[in-house]
Amino acid sequence: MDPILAEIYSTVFQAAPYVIGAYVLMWLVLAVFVVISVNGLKRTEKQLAALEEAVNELAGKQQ
Amino acid sequence: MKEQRIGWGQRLDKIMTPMFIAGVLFCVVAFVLSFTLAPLVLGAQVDTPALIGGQMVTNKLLLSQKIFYFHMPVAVVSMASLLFTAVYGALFLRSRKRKHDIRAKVATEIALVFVLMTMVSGELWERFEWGVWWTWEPRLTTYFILMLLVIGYFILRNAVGDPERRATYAAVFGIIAFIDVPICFLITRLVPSGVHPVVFRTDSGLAPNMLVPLLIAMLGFCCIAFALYRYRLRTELLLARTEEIKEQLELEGA
Amino acid sequence: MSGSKGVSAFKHYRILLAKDLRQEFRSKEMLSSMGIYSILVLIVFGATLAQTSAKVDIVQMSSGLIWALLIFTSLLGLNRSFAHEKEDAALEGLLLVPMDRSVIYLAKATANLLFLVVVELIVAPLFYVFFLSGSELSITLPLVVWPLLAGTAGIAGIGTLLATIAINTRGRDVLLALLFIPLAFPLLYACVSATTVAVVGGAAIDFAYVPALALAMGYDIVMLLVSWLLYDYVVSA
Amino acid sequence: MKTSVAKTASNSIAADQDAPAIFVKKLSKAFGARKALDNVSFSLPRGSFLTIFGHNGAGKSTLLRILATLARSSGGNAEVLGYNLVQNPESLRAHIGLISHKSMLYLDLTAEENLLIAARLYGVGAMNDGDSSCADFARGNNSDCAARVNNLLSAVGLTSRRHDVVRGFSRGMTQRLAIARALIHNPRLVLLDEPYSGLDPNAVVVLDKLIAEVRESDNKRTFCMVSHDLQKGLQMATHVLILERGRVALFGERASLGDDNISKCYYASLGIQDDSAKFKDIMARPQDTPANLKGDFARPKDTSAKPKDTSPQANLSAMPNDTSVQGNLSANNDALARSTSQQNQGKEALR
Repeated sequence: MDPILAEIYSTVFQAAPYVIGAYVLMWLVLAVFVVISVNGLKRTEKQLAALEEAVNELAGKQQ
Repeated sequence: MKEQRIGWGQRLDKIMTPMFIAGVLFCVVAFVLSFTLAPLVLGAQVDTPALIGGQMVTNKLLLSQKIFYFHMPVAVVSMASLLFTAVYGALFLRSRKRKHDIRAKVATEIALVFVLMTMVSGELWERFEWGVWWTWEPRLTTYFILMLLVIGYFILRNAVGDPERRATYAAVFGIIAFIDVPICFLITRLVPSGVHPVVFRTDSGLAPNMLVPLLIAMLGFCCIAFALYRYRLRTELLLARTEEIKEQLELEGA
Repeated sequence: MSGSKGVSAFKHYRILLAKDLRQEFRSKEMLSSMGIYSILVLIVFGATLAQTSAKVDIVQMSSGLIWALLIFTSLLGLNRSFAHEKEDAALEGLLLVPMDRSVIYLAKATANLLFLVVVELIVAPLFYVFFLSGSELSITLPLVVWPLLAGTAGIAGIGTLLATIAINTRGRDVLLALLFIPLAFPLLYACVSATTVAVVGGAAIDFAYVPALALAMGYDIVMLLVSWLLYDYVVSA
Repeated sequence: MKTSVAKTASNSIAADQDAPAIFVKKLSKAFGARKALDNVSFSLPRGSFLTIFGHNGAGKSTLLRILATLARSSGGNAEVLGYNLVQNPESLRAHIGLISHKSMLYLDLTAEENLLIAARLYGVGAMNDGDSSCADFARGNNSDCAARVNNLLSAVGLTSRRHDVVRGFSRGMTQRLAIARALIHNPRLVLLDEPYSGLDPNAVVVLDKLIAEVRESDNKRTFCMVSHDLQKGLQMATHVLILERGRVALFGERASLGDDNISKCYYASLGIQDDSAKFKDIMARPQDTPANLKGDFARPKDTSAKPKDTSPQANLSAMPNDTSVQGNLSANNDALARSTSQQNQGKEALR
């Protein structure tokens, strides 16, 4: 790596961790949000199932 | 709260997951292009030029600028979702319908996620550019204020008990926050604060081959944002529906 | 904007403003609490700045300090401003009157503005005596009045609306501060810049003072207009 | 003290004279899950005294606040004193007086100041004799306001305490001053939101006398009172409205309904003498261990694996999107409503 090239690319190596860090963190934030919303939907569906049972129970009792 | 728009709602839900995948793909393409197609931005002058790949290179090449290709689209998307918050807030104030309030809340959630992404990328970029963890530089302060406003929005929502009052306060605060952001954007630039030279980034004039990855990334993040919005919205509407049933079941004494 | 039977909105405004002033004059609750609080803050500033070596240029920092003091004092005052209305639901009594409800906003904002100005009249000289008596100040010092006024108007304007929201929520004063400071940040940013230029003087006075002041006033106009339009929804919620 | 509340010389013309005082049609108030009011309809002639009963959360206060233009209805419409409640509530406010257990007074101001401010806000002087408007503050010739204020102060017996700050008043005196404030602009419709709550016995007597007096003073004035106390509520009522879970359980003239019928429906709506087996059964077994009790309320845990039937309830768990979900569930709700309307669970009484 002759000195001129080294100088031209000098900032590249120092910047590399920050660039990688930036991209990784960004995707991380997105991934966390996706996970939270998926869990949210699952929890809602669980409640829905519980309600469905209640409805069946009542419907059963009526007939 | 019956949902009248039968057709429209279903169609949007159907295209939700493909939209998300398309968005991610676009971002990956943009990521690759930003490293291959777009040249490294020229940094400081180098005393002896060198021949690299058939081109005379006279400046240091800056890698840190690569963050820009994701930082800018994410920031724009966060502004857009805050716009949705304000629009749905205004709609709620006029119609008093709960569905507008739910949409405003979900739009603000998306805004929060994208503001966090903007802050993260902006922060690391600043860290390398200025070498310090925080500077009162106009762009960074504006996003920080935007983040505080969005967090304040959610804390306000949790602090109010009565659902209608909560919706009204959230709508009003959403509108004011949306108006405050451009003002903050403007004032932090135009006020000639002696301590900090106002740096106008040269990134506005982009070479075409730098523009391509930027636009693709923008498109990608818009798709992702929309897909997440629909997903969260469906969950919230479902949740509202289950509460309604619970209320009725309880009333009927089940 | 006509109230019932010839009672014009301006009259409603005057009646409500007179009511606020009379209440404050009698109970002196807001003025005393804000006045004492700001003097305490001055003492804290004193403690923090006393040990600094001569190197610290107090003149440059003075406007920043005074604005910090003003922001937190006004937060305290804004929290109290709706205490009278909240007590025994007096606000609902006002909502029953056949008048345009944003008049309540204008009256309360003006009252808050007047109280803040009174506190500033007490605190500014004290601040000068405590910190700036030693150093020489530029002749443009009196120009400080305009940014102070513009800033206080903005604080009173946006603060009154947020106080109306915060009074009906749990954790009121924390919430008011949390909502108020990010919203008032641009105003603070512009006012501090204008005040610093006025205090320090020098060449910056001609190119920096007017734009900063103009921006602060622009902020006031926009925010007061928006708050005035949205107030009916907030107070009737 | 027998000075009657000032009769107004020129009766301010409401929209039109013979329209019913309150005409409510399918009024509803719902935000998301909670249905505070569910298409309430009734019509109240002028000069009558309506008392509204109902269990906690039946929507009594919500209805009153909507009539007082303090809250907004989400459906249906209402005409009060000829004014449409939804289109122009503002002009209606000039003819409404609200007395609630909260006095709506400024505690740091004196009795007289409170009334003067109210009088000026309502433009009382202007209303009485048209020309000299309730004088502008600066000129200070608020003679007609002052006259009206003095008159009211003597009517409620607070003349001696007119210069005292309201904070020092007893609950009864504050309530009387609140009534004076509510009547300052001689409203055509007086709304009372549980005025007796928190009053000591002699204050109650004074309040009764005052309300009776106000009723005599103008037989065209309409009253609407929300009350928990059946006996006190019925005492002056000409009409009765009983709300149950936001719906009208009973409405009509007291004379035609008959007091015993009203009280039966009143207690039924409260769900106290409820004879449903389950409710009695639980109360009858005090010595039960909590675990056992919990069993009754908790959902049966070990539900056997359900065969995948295709009855309407089943596709609840199918992948719902926001629209089809409403379709199926509303079908079930009607089923629920039909099945349990007669079986009146005493859940509320337990709460």
